[in-house]
Amino acid sequence: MNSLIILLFILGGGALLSYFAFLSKHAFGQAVVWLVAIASPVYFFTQVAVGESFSFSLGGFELALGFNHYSWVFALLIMVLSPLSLIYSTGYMKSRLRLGTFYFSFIFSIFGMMGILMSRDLVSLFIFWEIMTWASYLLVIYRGKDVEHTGIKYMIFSAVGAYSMFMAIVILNREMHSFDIATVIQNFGNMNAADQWLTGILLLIGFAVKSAVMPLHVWAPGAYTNTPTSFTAVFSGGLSKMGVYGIGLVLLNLYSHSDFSQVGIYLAWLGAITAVMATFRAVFQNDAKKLLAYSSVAQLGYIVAGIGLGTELSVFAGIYLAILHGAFKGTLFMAVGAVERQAGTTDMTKISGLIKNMPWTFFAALVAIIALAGIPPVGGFVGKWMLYEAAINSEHMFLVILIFISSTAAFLYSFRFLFGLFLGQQEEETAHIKEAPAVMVVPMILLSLFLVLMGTFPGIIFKPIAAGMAELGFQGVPWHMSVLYNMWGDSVNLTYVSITFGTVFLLGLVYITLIARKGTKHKLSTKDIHTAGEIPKPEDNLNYSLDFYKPFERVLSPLLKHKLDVYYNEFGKGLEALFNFMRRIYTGNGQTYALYVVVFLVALILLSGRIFGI
Amino acid sequence: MKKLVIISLLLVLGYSLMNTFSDIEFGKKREGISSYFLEHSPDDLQVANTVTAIVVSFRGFDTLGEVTVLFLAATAMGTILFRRRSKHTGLNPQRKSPQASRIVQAAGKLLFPAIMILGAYVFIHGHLTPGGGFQGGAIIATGFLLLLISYRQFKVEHKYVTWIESLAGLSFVTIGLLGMILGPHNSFLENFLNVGSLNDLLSGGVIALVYIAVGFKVGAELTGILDTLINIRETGDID
Amino acid sequence: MVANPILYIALPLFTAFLVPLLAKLWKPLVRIVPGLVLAYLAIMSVVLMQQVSPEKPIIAMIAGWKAPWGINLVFTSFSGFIASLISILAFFIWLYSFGFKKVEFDDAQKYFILFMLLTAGSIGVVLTGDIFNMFVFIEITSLSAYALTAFYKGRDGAEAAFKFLLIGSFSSIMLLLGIAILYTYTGTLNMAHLALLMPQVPMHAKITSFLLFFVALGIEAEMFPLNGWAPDAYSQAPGPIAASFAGILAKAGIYALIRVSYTIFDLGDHGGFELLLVMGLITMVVSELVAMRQENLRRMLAYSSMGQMGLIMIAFGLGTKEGIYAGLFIMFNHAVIKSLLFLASAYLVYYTSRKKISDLDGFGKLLPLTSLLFGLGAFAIVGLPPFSGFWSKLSLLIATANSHMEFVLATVLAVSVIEIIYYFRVLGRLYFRKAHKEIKVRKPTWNSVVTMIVLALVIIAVGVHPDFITGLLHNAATDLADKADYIQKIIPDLFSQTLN
Amino acid sequence: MNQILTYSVYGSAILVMLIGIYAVLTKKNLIKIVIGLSIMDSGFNLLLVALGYIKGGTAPIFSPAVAGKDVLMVDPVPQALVLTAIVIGFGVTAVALSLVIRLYRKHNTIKIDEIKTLKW
Amino acid sequence: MDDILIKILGAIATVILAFTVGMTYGGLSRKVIARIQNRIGPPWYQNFIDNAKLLFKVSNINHGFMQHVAPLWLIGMSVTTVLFIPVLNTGGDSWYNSWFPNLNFHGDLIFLLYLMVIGSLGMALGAGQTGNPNSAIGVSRGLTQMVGFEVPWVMALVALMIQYKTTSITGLMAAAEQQGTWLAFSSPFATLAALLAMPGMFRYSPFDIVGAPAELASGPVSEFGGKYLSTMMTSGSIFAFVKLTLYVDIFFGGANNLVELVIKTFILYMYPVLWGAVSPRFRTEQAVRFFWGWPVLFGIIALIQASL
Repeated sequence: MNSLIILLFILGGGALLSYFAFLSKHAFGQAVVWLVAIASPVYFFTQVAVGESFSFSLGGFELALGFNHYSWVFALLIMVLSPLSLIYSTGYMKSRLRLGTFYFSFIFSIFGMMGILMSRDLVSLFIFWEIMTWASYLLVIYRGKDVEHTGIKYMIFSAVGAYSMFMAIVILNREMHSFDIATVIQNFGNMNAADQWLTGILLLIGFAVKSAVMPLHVWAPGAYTNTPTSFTAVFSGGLSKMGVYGIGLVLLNLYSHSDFSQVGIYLAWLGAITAVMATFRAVFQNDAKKLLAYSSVAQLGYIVAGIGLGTELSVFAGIYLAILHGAFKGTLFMAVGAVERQAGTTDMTKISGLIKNMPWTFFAALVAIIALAGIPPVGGFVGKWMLYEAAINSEHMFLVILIFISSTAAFLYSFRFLFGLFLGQQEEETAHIKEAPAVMVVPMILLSLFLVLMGTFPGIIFKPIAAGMAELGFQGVPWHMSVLYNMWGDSVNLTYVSITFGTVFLLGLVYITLIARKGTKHKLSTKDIHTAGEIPKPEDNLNYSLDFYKPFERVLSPLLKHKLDVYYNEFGKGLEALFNFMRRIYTGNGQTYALYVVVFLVALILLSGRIFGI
Repeated sequence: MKKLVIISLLLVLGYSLMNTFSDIEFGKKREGISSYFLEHSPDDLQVANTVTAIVVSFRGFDTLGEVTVLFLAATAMGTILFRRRSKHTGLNPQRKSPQASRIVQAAGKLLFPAIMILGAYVFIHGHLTPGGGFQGGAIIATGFLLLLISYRQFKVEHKYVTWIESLAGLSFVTIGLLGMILGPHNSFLENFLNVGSLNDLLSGGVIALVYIAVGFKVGAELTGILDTLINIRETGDID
Repeated sequence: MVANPILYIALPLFTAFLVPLLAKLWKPLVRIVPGLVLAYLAIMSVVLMQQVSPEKPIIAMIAGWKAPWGINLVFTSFSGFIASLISILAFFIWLYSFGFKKVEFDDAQKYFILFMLLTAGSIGVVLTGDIFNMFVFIEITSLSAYALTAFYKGRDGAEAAFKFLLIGSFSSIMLLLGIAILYTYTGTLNMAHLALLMPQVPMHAKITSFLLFFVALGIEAEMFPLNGWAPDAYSQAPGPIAASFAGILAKAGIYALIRVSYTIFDLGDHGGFELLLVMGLITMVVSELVAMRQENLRRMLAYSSMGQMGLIMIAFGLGTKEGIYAGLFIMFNHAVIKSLLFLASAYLVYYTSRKKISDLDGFGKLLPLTSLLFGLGAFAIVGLPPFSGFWSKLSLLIATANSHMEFVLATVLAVSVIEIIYYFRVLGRLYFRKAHKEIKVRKPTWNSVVTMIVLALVIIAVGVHPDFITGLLHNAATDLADKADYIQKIIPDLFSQTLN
Repeated sequence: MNQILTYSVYGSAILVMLIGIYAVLTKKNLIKIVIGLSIMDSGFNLLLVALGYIKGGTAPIFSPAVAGKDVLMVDPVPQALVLTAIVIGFGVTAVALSLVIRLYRKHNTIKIDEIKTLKW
Repeated sequence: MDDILIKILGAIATVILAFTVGMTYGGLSRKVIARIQNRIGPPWYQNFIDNAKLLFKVSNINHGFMQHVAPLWLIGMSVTTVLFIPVLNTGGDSWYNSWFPNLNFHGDLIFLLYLMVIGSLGMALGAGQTGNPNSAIGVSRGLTQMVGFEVPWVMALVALMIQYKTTSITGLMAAAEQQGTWLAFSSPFATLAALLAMPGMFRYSPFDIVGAPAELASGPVSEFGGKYLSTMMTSGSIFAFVKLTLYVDIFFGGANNLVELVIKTFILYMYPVLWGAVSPRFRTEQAVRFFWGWPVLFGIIALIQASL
C-alpha cells in the first residue's frame, strides 16, 4: 500500500479511533492519542518522501496525491508541531468533557492539513481544505464560549473563502477540463485574461481568509482565543500556514506566468497593513491569549507580505517565517496554555510574577518572544532580516516602513506578554502555582531549543525551503548554513553575532555570578522595592498592569476607533433586517398564497413573449 | 381595490385561456386516440359503452386511482375529524338540527328501496348503458342521504361500511392482479374471462365485475363520508 | 410477476383496502403489514434497478393495451432511480414511525394507510407514462399529504392542511387545463406520444399549456412564490411525515416538473430551461434567506428544504447532461439528508409545543446520539466533505461553471454561506447552551435509531465513496437527456412512422 | 355562427372557472372558499366535456340501435376524464370541508384572515 | 592566528574607546547642562568615579534571574553592536586604522537597527522582574517612545539604502566617498528626519519621561544597584558612542582618524544635550506625536527623493 495513504490512514483512523476510545475509557483514549502523536511523525519521517504519488478515481474525478518539495516544507512544520501539541494536550486537557470530540477534531484537522499538502489536484485540495475547516471549527467552539459570535464568524469567513476557492476551481476546470494542478499550470496561458483574473482573485480570497489577511481577518483573534490552547498552537502555527501555502501556490506557481502575478504586490500591501493594525491591537490586549491571537494575525501579515512581494528573497523570507512562526507561536501558545492550566486564567491583569513558579515555561516563552520580536541571536531575526532586505531590494520603501512600524510596535506587546504573565509583582494568590507537568513543558522546551538553533544555523531549514523554492520556479536560491545574503550582495554572518554576544554574555555572567558574588545575600520578595522611602503595605497594588500602554493608546486612538468588525456586524444586521422583511412574504394567510399563484401565472403569461422569445 | 386588481388579473387569465381555446373549433372532429377506442371497445372487449371501456380497461389505472382518492377522502376525514374519542360525552353531544317533517320521513322510507335498486341497476349495466360504478354508487349514497336527513337518529353502521368498501376495493385490486397472472399479456387489470358478445349483460369480461366492485365501493364510501359529515360528534378533544 | 412496476401501485392499494379488515384480526398488523409491503417494494426496487439500463427500460402495460392507447408504467433508469429512492426511503421512514408515538389504534391504522398511499402515489407520479394518470397520482399524493399534515390535533395542522389544500386545488385545476389543451391539440395523453406530436401544437397553445403545467407542478415542487404551503405543512406534520414530504412528496413534484419540461414539451431550449433556472435561483435565494431568520426549527428546515428544491431546479434548468446529473445527485442527497434532519429534529423538539430553536439548548447532552446525527445531517446538507452533500454540490458547480453562468455560481455559493450560518447556529445551541430547567426529553426508540443511523451511514458512505451511486446517476442522466430514445422505447411504431 | 358558438361555449365554461377563482381569492368565509373551489372544478368539467363534443355525434355507446351502422360518436375520452375529475373534486371538497370543521372548532371562526397562526 | 589575535585586540580596543568616549561625553554633558543652569556642575570625569564606585560596591541585590541577566544582555548587545560599527573610514591612513574594522563587513544596517533596540528590551525584562511599578511604567513609556522615534529614523535609513542601493554602512560610506560630499548634503531630508529622531534615542529632555528622575526614580533602572547599575552605565556609554558614530558614519562622512571622530561625535552629541537643556519635558504621547509629525514628513520626502 502506498505510504501516503498509510499516513492519511494513520491520521484519519487515529481520529476516529480516539473518538471511540474516549467513549469507552479515558486511558484508552490517551493511549490512542499518544500512539498517533508518535506513529504519524515517525512514519512520516521514515517512510514518506517527496516524489511518491498515488492517483485514484473517486466520484468520476481523477485525484492524485503526492508531496512536492514546496509542500514538503510545510509538511515538515505540521508533522513536527502537531504531534508535539498533541502530546502537550494530553497534559493540558484537564476536563474530561467531550475529550473524544476534541481529539477527533484535533487529529482530523491534522489529517486535513496533510491532505491539503499532498493534494496534487484541486478537488482533493478542496476536500481536505473543507475537512480541515470544519474540524478546526469544532475546536473553535469546543469550549462553548461565544459560539454564536466567534464560532459563526469563523465559519462564515471560512465558508466565504472556501466557496470563492470552489468557484475558481470549477471555472478553472471548465477552461482546462482537468483539476490536475500540473495541467492547470501548463495550460494556464490559454485562458482569457478575464478568467485568469477572476479565478486568481477568487483563489486568493480563499487562501487569504485562512491566513487572516486584512479585510478577511476579523475571525482570527476571536477564534484563536476561543480554541483550547493546545490546539491554538497548531491553529495559529500550522493551520493558518495552509493559507500561506495556498497563496504561494497561486501567486508563484499557478499564475506566475500571467499578468495576474502583479496582484502579489497589493497582497503584500494588505499583508503589511494587517501586520501594523493587528500589532497595534495586540499591544492593548489584557488577555495574554488574545494578545497572541492578534500577534498571530500580524505575523501572518508579514508572511503574506513576503510571499506577495514575489522576489526570490521575499518568498524565501516568507516561507522561512511561516515555518518559524509555527515554531515560536506554537511555543508561545503552549506557554500560555500552561499558565492557563496552572493559574486558571490568562488575564494579565490578574496574574503576574509567575517566573518563580514556572521557570521552564518562562524560559520557553522568553526564547519564543525573542524569536517573535526578531531579535538576534534567535531564529526570528533571520526571517525578519530577509523580509526587510527583500522589500528594500525591490524598493518598496513604504512597505518596509509599514513592516518596520509593526515589528517595532511588536516589542511593546512582546514585553507586555512576558511582563504581564511572568514578571512584575508576585501576588500571594499566585504563590501556590506550580510548574506545568512534563508532557507540557518538554514540547515547549524542544521547540524553543529549535528556535535558538535557528538563530545561528538557519541553513538547516534553508535547505528544504530552497528545494521548495525550486518547485516554485526560483531555481538555485543561494543559501548558507549561517550567513544571510540579500540581493545587493550585503550579508550578515550569524556566527559572528552569536560568538561575540555569547562571549561577552558568558564572561559577564561568570564575572557577575561567580567572581563578584562576595556581596551580601538578601532573600528578597518583589515587595522589597524602592518606593521613595516608604514601605509598601501588603494591600498596596504594586502591579502595573491595567492600561499598560495608555499613552500609546491615546496616540493611536483615531486609528483604533474604526473597527472592521463593527462594520461587518452592521452589515450583518442590515442583512438580517432585510431577511426579516422578506419573511413577511409568507403572510400566513392562505388566500394570499393562492393570490400569489394566480399572480405568478398571470405574470408568466404576460411575460411569455419575453421568456420564449416570440 | 384589491377586488379590482383580482378581477383584472382574472380577465387577463381568462383572455389568454380563451385565446388558446378559441382556436379549437367547437364540435369539430379531431384526430386522436379516441378513434382507436371507438374501434376496439366493441370489437376486442365487446363492451357497448365505450366510456366504460375507457374508464375500466384502457384507463383502468385512473379508475383505480379514483377509487383510491375516494377511499383516501374517507380515511382523511376520519383522521381529521375523529380522534381521541372520549367516553364521557363532550360539549355538544346532540345534533341540534330539527327533526324532518313526517312527509319527508315517509317519502324517504318509501323511496329508499327504489333508489337502491336503481343504483344497483346503473352499476350492473355500466358496460351497456350510460352510467356505471361511480354513478350507481352515487345514487346509492343519495338513498342513504335521504334517510340521514329524514331521521335524526339514523346512523350508518360504520362496521358494514368498512367491510363493504374494503372488500370491494380488494376485489378490484385482486381482479387486476389476477389479470397479471391469467391475462394473455400478463398485465394488470387485463381481461382474463370470456368477453361474451356485445350488449349482453354478461359481456365485457372483467369490466363488468370491476364496475360492480366500484359501484359497491363508491356507494359505501360516499355513504360513509356523508354520515361522517352529518354526524359530527363533538369528541371532547382539546383543539 | 414478482418484480413488476405495477406492484408499486397495486400492492399498497391492495394493502390499504385490506388493512381495515386485518385490524379486526390482530391490531398490531395495522403497523406491520404496511411495513412489509414497503419492505417488499424496497427490495423490488433493488431488483428492478439491476435489470434496467438506459438501453432497456422496463415498460409495464395496464390491461394489455400498448402505449399510447393504454396507460403504461415506465421504469427507466431515470424514473426507476427516483422510484427506488422513494420506496427505499419510505421503508425507512416507516421503520422510524413504527414506534414513533404511542397513538391510538384507530389513528395508527389511518396513519400507516395514508403514509403508504402517499408513497404509492408518489411512485405512481414517477413511473406513469400517461399525463392524466400523473394527475390522478398527484391528487392521491396530495390528499394523503393533506390528511397527514392535519394528523396531530394538538398542533395547527388543520390550518396548514387547509392552505396546502387551497393551493393544491389551484395546482390540480391548472394541471387539468394544461392537459385539456394538450389533449385537444394532439388527441393523446401518453407522454411519449405527446412529445412526438408536440411540434404540431401551435406555439401559443404550447406556451399556455406549458406555463399551466409549470405553475401547477411548481406548486408541488415548492417553487417560489408558490410555496406558501410548504413551511406550514412541514412544521405541522408529524416528524416522519415532514421527512417524507422532503424525501418523497417534493421529489415526486420535481420529477413531474422535470419530466414535463424535458420530455413532453420541446420548449426547453427556447426559454423553458431558463425559466426553470431563474425560478430555481429565486426560490433558493428567498427560501434560504427566510430560513436564516426562523425561530422555529421545523420551519427553518422547511425553508431550507425549499432552498434545496431551488437548487435542484437550477441544476435541471441548466439543461445540460451535467446539470441533470447534478440535479439527480442533489435530489438523492436532499432526500436522504433532509429526511435524517427531520427525523432527528422530531425527537429534539418532541415535547416543546412551539418547536423553537431556542428550546434546543443543551440537547447535545440530553440526546447525544440524536444530536450527533442531526449535526451530521447539518454538515452534510451544507456540503462539507466527506459527506455526500459535498459531491452533489461539486457536480452542480461544475455543471454551472461549464454552462458559463458565473452569476448563478456565485449566488449558489453565497447562499450556501447563509445555509451554513443558520445550521451551525442550531448546532451551537444544541451543544453549547445550558439546558433549560425541567425539560422533558423523549429518548428515541430503537427503530428510530436504526433508521437514523442507516441514513447517516448512507450519507457517510456516499460521501467517502461516491461511486456507490454515480453509476446510477449517470445512467439516469443519460436516460433523461435523450428524449428521442424515450419516445422510441415507448412507442416504437409511431416513432418510426413519424420519422418516415 | 360556429365561431360565436365556440366563443360562447368555451367562454361560459371559462367564466364559471374564473368565478370560482374569484370566490377563492376574495371571499373570507372558508365555506365560500370551498364552494369557490367546487365552482372552479365544475367550470373545468364543463370545458372538458365541451371540448370533447363533436357536432352531430351520439353518445359513444354501441347499443343495439346503432349496431353495425357507421355513426358519428362524440369523443369518449374527455367524458372518462371528466368522470375522474369529478370524483377527485368530490374527494378534495370532502377533505376541505372536514378541515373547515376542524378549523372552526379550534379558532371559533371561519374567517380565513383570522386564521394566521402559522406565518413568516 | 595572528589575524584572529589582532581582531580580538582590535575589538577590545574598540570597546575601550567606546567606553571612554561615551563616559567622557556623559560627564561633559552634565557639566554643560550645569553651566547653562548657572551651576558649577560635577567634573567631566565624575561618571568614571560613579561607575567605579558602583562596580566595587559590596551589596548585590537582585530580585531574580532576569534582573541578574538583564545587564549582561545589555552589555553583550552593546559590545556586539559596537563591533559591527565601522569606527573609522576605510580610507584613513593612521597606524591604528587596521584595529577598528572589526566585524563591520559581516552585518548590515538593518541588522544594526535591530541590535540597537534589543539592549533596551533586555533591560526592560530585567526591570520587569523587580516588581517595581515605576520600572514597569518607565518601560512602558520607553517602548512607546521608541516606536515614535524609530519611524522617522528608519525612514531616513531606508531612503538612503534605496537611494544608494546598498544596505551596509560601509556601502553607504563608500557611496559618500565616491560622490565626494556627505550624505547630509545629498540627502538633506533624510538627515533632517534622522537628526530629529536622535534626541529620542538619547532620552534627554524633552524626551526624558522614560527615566523621569524626579517621580519615577529613574524609571526602568530604579531597582538596579551596584554592579548591575555599573554594567548598565557602561553599556549605556558604549551605546551612546555607537549611536554617535553611526550618525557620523552615515550622514557626516565618517572619520578618517580618531581626532576627527571625536570632534564630529562631540559636536553631534552637543545637539541633543543643548536642546534638552532648554526644553521642558514631553508627555509620552506628545513625544510620539512629535516624532510622527515633522520628522515623519521629512522621512516621507526623503523616501520620495530616494525613489526619484
